Amino acid sequence: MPHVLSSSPVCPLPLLSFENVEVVYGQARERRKALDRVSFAIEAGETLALVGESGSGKSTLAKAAIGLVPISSGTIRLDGVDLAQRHRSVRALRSRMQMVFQDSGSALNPLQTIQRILETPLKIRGVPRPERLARIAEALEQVNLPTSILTRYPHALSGGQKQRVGIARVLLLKPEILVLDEPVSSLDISMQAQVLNLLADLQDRHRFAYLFISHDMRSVNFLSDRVAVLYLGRIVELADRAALQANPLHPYTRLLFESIPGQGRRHIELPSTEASGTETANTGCRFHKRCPLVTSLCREIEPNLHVTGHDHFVACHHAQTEQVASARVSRRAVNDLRAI
Amino acid sequence: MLALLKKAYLNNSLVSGATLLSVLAAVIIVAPFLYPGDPQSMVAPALIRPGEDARYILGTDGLGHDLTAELMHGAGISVMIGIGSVTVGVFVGTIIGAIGGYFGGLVDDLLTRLTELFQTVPTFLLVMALVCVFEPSLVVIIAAIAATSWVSVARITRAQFRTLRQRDYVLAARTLGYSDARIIVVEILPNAIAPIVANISLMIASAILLESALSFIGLGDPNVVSWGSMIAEGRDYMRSDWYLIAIPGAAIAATVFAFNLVGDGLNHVLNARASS
Amino acid sequence: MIMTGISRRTFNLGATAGMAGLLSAKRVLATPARGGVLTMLLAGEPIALSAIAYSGPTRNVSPKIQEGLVAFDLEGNPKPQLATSWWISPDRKTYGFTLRPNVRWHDGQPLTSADVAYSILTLKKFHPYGSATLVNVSDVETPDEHTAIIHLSSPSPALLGALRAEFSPIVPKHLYADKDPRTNPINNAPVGTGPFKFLNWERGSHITLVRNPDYWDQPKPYIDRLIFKIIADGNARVAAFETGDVDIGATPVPPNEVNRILRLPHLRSENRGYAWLGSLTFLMFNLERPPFDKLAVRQAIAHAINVPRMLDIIWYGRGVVTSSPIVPSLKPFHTDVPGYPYDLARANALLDEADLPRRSGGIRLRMDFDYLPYGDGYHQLAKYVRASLADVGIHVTIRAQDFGAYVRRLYTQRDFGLAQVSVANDYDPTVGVHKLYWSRMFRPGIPFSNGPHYHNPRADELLEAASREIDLEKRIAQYREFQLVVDQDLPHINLLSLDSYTIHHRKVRDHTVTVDGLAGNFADVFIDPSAT
Amino acid sequence: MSRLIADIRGLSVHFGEHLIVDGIDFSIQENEILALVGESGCGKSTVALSLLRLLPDKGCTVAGKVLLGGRDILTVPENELNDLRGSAVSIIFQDPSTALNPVWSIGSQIVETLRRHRNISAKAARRQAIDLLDLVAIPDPHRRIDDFPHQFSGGMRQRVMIAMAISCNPRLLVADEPTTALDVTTQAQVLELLDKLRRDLSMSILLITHDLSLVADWADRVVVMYGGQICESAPTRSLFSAPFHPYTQCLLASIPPLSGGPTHRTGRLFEGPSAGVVTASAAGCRYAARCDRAEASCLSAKPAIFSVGAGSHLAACPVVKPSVSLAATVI
Amino acid sequence: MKFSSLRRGLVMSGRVLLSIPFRALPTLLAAIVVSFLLLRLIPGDAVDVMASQVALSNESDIAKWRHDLGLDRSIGEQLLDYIVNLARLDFGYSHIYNMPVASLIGERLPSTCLLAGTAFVVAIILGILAGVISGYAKGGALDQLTSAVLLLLYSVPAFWTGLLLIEVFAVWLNWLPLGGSQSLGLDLSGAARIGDRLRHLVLPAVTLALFYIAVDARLVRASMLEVQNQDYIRTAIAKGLDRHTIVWKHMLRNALLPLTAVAGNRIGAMLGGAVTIETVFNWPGMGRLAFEAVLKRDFTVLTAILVLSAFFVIAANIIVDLIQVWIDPRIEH
Repeated sequence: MPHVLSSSPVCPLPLLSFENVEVVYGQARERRKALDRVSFAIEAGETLALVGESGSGKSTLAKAAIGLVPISSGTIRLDGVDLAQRHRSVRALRSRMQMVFQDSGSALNPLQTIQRILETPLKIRGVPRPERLARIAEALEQVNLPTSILTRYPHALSGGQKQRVGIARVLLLKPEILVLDEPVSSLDISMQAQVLNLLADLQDRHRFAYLFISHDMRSVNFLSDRVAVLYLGRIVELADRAALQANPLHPYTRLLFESIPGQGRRHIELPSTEASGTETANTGCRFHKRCPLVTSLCREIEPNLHVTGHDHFVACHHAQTEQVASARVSRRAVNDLRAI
Repeated sequence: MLALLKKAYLNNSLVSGATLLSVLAAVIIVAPFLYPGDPQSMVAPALIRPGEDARYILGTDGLGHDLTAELMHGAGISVMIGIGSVTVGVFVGTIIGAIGGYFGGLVDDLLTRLTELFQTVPTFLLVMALVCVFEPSLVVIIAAIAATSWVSVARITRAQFRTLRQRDYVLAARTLGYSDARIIVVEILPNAIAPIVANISLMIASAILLESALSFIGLGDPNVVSWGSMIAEGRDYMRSDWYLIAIPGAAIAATVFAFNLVGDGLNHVLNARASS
Repeated sequence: MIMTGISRRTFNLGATAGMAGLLSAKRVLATPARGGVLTMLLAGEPIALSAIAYSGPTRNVSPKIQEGLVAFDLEGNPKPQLATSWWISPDRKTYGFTLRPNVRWHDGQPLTSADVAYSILTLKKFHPYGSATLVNVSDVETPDEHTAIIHLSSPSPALLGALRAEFSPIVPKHLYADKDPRTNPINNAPVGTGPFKFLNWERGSHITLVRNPDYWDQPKPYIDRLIFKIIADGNARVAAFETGDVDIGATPVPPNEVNRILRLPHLRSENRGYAWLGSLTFLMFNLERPPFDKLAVRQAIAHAINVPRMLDIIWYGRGVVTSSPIVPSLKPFHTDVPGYPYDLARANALLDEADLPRRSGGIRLRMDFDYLPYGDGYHQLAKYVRASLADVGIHVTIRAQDFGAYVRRLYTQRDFGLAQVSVANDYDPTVGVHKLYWSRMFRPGIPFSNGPHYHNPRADELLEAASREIDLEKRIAQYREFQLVVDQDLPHINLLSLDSYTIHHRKVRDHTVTVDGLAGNFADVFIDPSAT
Repeated sequence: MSRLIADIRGLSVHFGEHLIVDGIDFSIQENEILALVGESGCGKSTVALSLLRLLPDKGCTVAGKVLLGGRDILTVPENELNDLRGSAVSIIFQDPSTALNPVWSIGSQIVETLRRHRNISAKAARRQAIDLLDLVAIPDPHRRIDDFPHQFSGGMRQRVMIAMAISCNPRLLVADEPTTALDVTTQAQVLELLDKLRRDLSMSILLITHDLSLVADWADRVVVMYGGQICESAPTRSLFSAPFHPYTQCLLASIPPLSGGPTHRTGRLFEGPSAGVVTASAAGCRYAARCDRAEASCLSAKPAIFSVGAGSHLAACPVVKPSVSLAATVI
Repeated sequence: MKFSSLRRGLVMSGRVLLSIPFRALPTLLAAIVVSFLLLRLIPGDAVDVMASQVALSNESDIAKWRHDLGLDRSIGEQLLDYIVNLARLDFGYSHIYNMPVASLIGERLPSTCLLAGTAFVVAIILGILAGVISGYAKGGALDQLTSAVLLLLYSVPAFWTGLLLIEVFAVWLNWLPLGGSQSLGLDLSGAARIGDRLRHLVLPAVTLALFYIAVDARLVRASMLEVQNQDYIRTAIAKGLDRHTIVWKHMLRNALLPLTAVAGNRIGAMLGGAVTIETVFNWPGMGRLAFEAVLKRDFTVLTAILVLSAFFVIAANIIVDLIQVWIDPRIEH
C-alpha cells in the first residue's frame, strides 16, 4: 500500500520489523513455504502475540527472527539494520534480541550446572569472573530464584524453575527484544501464572519488546498488546488485542476463538475438515477449503492483508467493509504497513 | 551421576564383563613381572602338554615357548591392538561424524559419501589389503583396523549430532552467540557421547577378532605374540596338540565376550539414561 | 650309447639306496590291477599345468600329461620315454635322439621331431631352469620325423638330466605355434602324449586327469582317474590323510605330525624319489650392507645358531645339517666343510672384535630378518633365529611379507640384512648352485640369483670351469675347492638340507619308480584292491 | 441414580518404591463423561492404564479393585482380560501419531479389532470398518481405509483411534488426554465427536485431562487428583461454582480469563501459594506441602472424603471443615 | 495391496532406481579408483612373482613383461584404461593364474555365492527366530540363556569355530566332509550330486552363519525391545489382541526394519568373512581367491575382487532400498 507509506514519511523506525519475509524448506519438488510474505513490526516495550495452530509457521517465524533459520527472501531489520548482513556489528546487534524456548527443560544443557549454563554466555563475551558472578546473582534475583540452585543440574529443577533459569540467561545479555516461543505451554497451569507474571514484571522494568508466540488465547489475552494470526505461513489478521477479541474479522480467527474450550458452549457447529501442511490450497485463499463463507473469488484469488478498522488488518475478501483511505491508522500501524 | 553408578552396579552383564576385564587387566599388568623378557625365547622342551610340568602350567608350543608366558604377553598385544585401533577410529570417526552432522549441507554430503565408500569395500578385504600394502607390523595393523572402524563411529556421531543440533539447548547456545567449535565440543559432544562410549567396547571386541583373523591367515606382526598368531602357529599342531589352539582361542573368546558384555551393559545403562 | 657322467654318478647314489630297491622288488610281485581313482595332494596351486614355461607345483602335474625324451630310474640311470634310444658325440657337443614311433598326442595328431625341436628351443628361452640347463643349446636339427639332434656350443654335463618330463616336457607344436608359450591358454588344459589326459581344473579345489586309453605303453596306465587335490593349510592336509580324503603326497604334512600319522594303519611313507631334489636352506647376508660386510660379524651370527637343535625342534630331525653349499645328497660333489659350530662365547668374542659392544639393554645390533613365506617351518625358523641371536645381543625384527614382497625386497630392492632362503640344488650343481655364487649372477631383479652380491674371482673361476668340465674327477675337485672357499667367505650361512618324503595310503603301489618320485608319470601306479 | 459402569475401589499403584496412586475410589455411571483432572504427575494416566490393566508387569504393583460389569479387571485371567479389552472397555491415547502401528493400513488395524471380538468375515469387517470411519467423519472412507497412519493429519488419526476404540461398542471408553497433542480447533471437533458418540452409542467416557476448561465444557462429573490422591469429586457445575478443596480452588483461580481480567499492563494473574507452612509427609495429605492452609494434622493421616454439598459433591480436606458431616456413602 | 499403495510403491521404486546414476554409480567409481590406487601402492608387482617362477630370466625380459602388462605407464593412464575395460566387463588378465580375471572369478563366484547366500538366509531366519524368542521372553531365563549363547557366538572367532567343527564333525564323528565343495573322483549325478554338495556346504555355511545369527538375533531382540515400548503396541494390547498377533504382526514387521537396513552391507561383511572360512574349509571361493591373490601379489585379481565386492554391496543396498519402500509405507523421500 504505497500511498499509505507516503502519507506518513517521518515515522521513527520500529525496533524489529519483518518485511515480506519468506522461509522455504526442502528442495525442488518437496519445496514448502513455511513463511509466506510475512510483514509486521514491533516497537520497544510492546508485545506482539503470534497465534496459530501447529504448522502455521509460528516457530519458524521465531527462529527466523533470532537467526536460527535462514530466510529465503525479504528483510528482517533490527533497529533499522538488515540482519542478513554478515558484519561483526550485526552479530553484536543480534545479542540485543534473545529467545526464551518452549520446552523449559530441553533448552538447558542437561550435563551442565546452572552456574555453568549462566556463566558461559558472559565468559565468551570476555566478562571478568567477579562481574559475571555479580550479574548472575542480579539476574537470578530478578527471576526470583535463589543462588543455591547454581550448583544444581537442570533435571533437579522444576519446570517453572527451569524456565526462569532460561529467562535469567537471556537477561544477562541485556537484550531489548525477547522472542518468547510458547514460554509457558509446557508448564502446569499453576506454574504458568508465575512465569507470565514474571514476564510482565520484566517488561515493565526493562521496557522489553516481546514477540510472544502462543497457541493459548488465555495467556495471549494476558500478555499481549497486539495479536497477529498466522495461518499456513501467512498473517491473516493483525490487530490490537482488544479489537481482535471484540471484532474478529477473519473466519479463521473466529474459528480459533470459538474453539477455545471453557466458554460454556458445549456444541459448536464446525466444518469437519482441518488444516495440514500438505493440504495447502493451490490457488486462492489458503483457508478456502475450511471456510464457511467460501465463494468462487476465494478459490481463485488470494486476498491481501488490508486495513479495515483502527489498526486492524485482515486478509479476507469478505472483510472488505471499509475503504483503505478512510481507515484510521495510527503511527504504530504505519510501521506495520511500511513493512507490508 | 550416583544413580548412574548404582544402575551400572546393578547391571549384570556390566558387572560380569568388568570382572572378566579386570582379571584380564591384572594378567596384562603382572605379565612382564612374572615372565620378564621375550615370551618367544625358547625356554623349554617343545610340546609339553598342559599340566604335565609344573613350571609350564599351560605347556609349551612347538618351538618350546612357554604357553603361559605367550598367553599373558599376548593378552597385552591383543588388547593393545583392540584399544589402539579403536582409539584412533573413535577419534577420526567422531571428528568426521561431528563435522558432517553439525554443519550438514555440502560438507555433510561429502563426508557421508566418504563413509559410504568405506562401507562398500568389505572390512576384512580392506584390512587385508592395507596390511599387505604396508607390511604387517603393530602400527600398520592398528592403523588398518582403525581405517575401517571409524566408519561406524562416524555414523553414530553424525546421527547424534543431527538430532542434537536441533535441540533447544543447542539452538539456545547459537542464539547466545557461542562459536561453532564451542557448540560442537562443549555443548553437543558430551551429550552425544553415550552411544559412542557404549559402542567402544563392542568395537574393541570386534577389533580383537579382526586382528586374530589377520594373524590367523598369516598377516600378523611376527615379532610379537598375539592370540591370533598363537592360533596360527598352533594350527600346524592342531591335529595332535589341540591345546595350542584351544587355549588362545578360548582366551580370545573370553576377552571378546567380556568386552561385549561390558558393551551391552554400557549400552543398557547409558541408553536408558539417554531415553529417560 | 654312451654312459654319461651324470648317470654314473647317480648310479652311485642309487647303490646306497639298495635296501629300498629290494623292498620295491618285493612289491612288484603284486599283479597290477586296473581301475580306481587316485587322489594326490598338492600343497600349492600350480600356475599352469604344463611345465613348458613353469616350475613349482606344476612339476608334479605336468609329467603325467606331457612326457620327456628320457626318464631316470631310481638308480639314476636314463631310460627311454619318448626317445627309444640316443647317442652322444665324443666331444659331448651333439646329442641325437630317436623318437618312439606311432605315438600320438591326446588330440590324435602324431608326435614328430618338429615337436621336439620346438619344445627344446622354447624351454631354453622360457623355462625357469631351461636357461641354465639348456643354455648351451645352439640348435635342434630334425633330419626326419623321428630323429632330433641337439647341438651344443660347449659341453654341458647337466644336459641329459634336464631332458626329463619334469623339466623338459615335449609339447605339441601345432597347438603352440605363433603364440607366446607363457600365456597360451593350452597350458591350463595341456595336450600331451602321457598316460593321463586333462579333464578339468577347478581352481582352488582340484585338477582331474583321466586315463589315456591310447597310451603307447599298454596296458598302462592302470588307474582310471587321477585327481590332484589342492590344500594349502597344513592342518587340513593332515586331516585329509587321516580321513582318507587323499591317497598320496610329497612331503605333504607339517613335520610335527609325520610320526603321528604314520602310526595310522593305512598310511605308509617312502623316502625314495627325492635324490635329485637337494633342498637347501640357508641364511643369506647382504654383503653390501654394514655390518654384514665384516666377516667377523657373519661368523659370529653363524656361531650363535644351534643348527642341530633347530632341525630337531622344527623339523623333528628330518634332514641333515650341512654347512656346504652343495647338499650331502648331491654326491659325489658334496664335501664336508668346517663350518661354524654353535659357540656363544666365540660369537660374543667375534662381535666384540667387530666393534659391536653391548649397549643399553645389552643390545649390540638391531637388524631385520626376512623369511621365505612359503613352506612349513620357515616362520618358526625365523623365530628360532630371532631367539638365538637375542642371546648374543642382536635384536632381530622379523618381517613377514607375501612372496612377491619378499622377492622384490631381497632381489630387486636389496633392502635386507639377513634373510632365509630355501632352494633346490637339483641334480647337478650347475643347475642349483652356480646361480647363487657366480658373480655374474649378481643380477638385481632376478629372484634366487646371487643375492648377497658375492664376488670372489677364485670361486668364479672354479664354477666356470666346472660347468664345462667333462672329467668327473676334475669336476669333483673343482667343486670341493669351491665349497671350502665359500665356507671361508660366508656369504650364506648354510643350515640344512631338509628331507623330502612321500606319504601314501598303503593301497597305492608303484608310485615311486623313477628318480623324480611323485613327479614321475604315474603310468605304473596301481591301486591294490586288497588294501582298500 | 443410573447404573454403575465401572467401580474403582482402593486402587493403589506402586512403581518400585514410589506410590503413584494412593488408594483411590471412584465410579463411572452409565452414559456419563467423567473427567479425571490433575497436573502432570498426579497419577491420572496411571489410573487410566490400570483400568485396562495396561501397566507393565515388571516393577509395578497394583492393589485394589477395578470392577467392570461385575468382574475385577485386575484379577481376571489373561484370556478373559483380552476378551474384555477393546470390547467392554477401550482406550484412546494422548498422541495419535504413535498410537497407530505405522506399517499397517488403518483399515487392517480396525478390521483386526473387529475380528478379534466379533465372529465375522473379513469382508463384513471391512464393510463395518468403513462405516466406522464414516461415523467418525473421515471423509471418503472407502478410499482412505487402505491408507497408512502417516497419511493422516493428527486430528484424523485421533478419529481413526476413536473408530477403532468404539468398534466393538464398549461400555466404557477411557480417553487419556485425547486432545493434548492436537490444535485447539481440532480439539473442539474431537471432543464434539466423542460427546456425540457417547450419546449415540450410550457409552461412558472417562476423560483424563489437565485442562480444566475442557472439563468445564464437556464433563458431567469431575474428579480432581493431586499426588495420587483424590481431592475433590463433584458434578461439573457444582465444582466450578463452589470449589471446596484448597487445591481445586487454586487450580480454578489459576485459569487466566479469555478476555477481560488483568493484563500485563493492568495487573497480575493469580498465583497459587508458592510453598506451604509444613513439609510433606508420606502419611498425610499430599497437597499439604504446597497448601497455605495446611496444619499439622494434615500430615498425620490421609484425609478422609467428606460430602460437602448438594448432590454428590465430595472433598477430602480436614481443615476446611465440611458443612455436612461425614459421608458414609462414598461416591 | 491396494491401488494407492501400489502406486506409491512403484513411484518410490522408480525414484530409487532413478537415483542410481547419481548416488550408486559415483560411489562405485570411487571404490574402483580407491581399490586401484591402493593396490598399486603395494611393493612388488606381478612381474616379481612371475620372475621367481621363471627363475633365471633376464632383466630385459622382466622389463618387457612390465611393458606388456602396462606397468611402466603412468598410474593415471593405467587407471583410465582399467575403468574403460571394466565398462566392457573386462577385469584384465591375470598373469599369475594365466587366465582372464573375469573367467577366474566366474569360476569362483558361484561357490562363494552358494556359501554366503546359504549363510545369509540361515542367519536371517535363525537370527529372527532367536531374536523373537529372546525378545518374547524378555528378562526370563530363556531370554538370558539365549542372550548369553548369542553373545558367546558373537565373541568367538569364526575361523576357530570352523576348526572346532571340523575336528568334531569331520574328524571325530566323520559325519561330514573335511572341506572342499564336492567329493572328488565320484561321478555323481542328480540327487546324489546335490546331496554331496549339500554335505560339503553344511559346515562352512554353519560356521559363517553362526556369527551372523548372533548379529541378527541381537539386532532383532534390541528392536523388539524397543518396539515393545511403542505406543502402538500398547494400543494393540488394549484392543485385546493375543500375544502371538502382537509379536508376529505388530512387533516383528517394525522390528525387521533395522535388520533390512544392515542387510545390504552384510553382503560385504560376508565376503570378508569368507576369506578365513574358505581357507579353513578349503572352499574354492572368492574369499580364498582374494587371500591367494594377496599372497601371490596378483593385484589384478585383488582389485577385481574389491571392485566386485563394492558392486555387490552397492547393488544389495539398492535392493534393500527397494524392499524398504515396500515394507515401510512411511518412506516418501
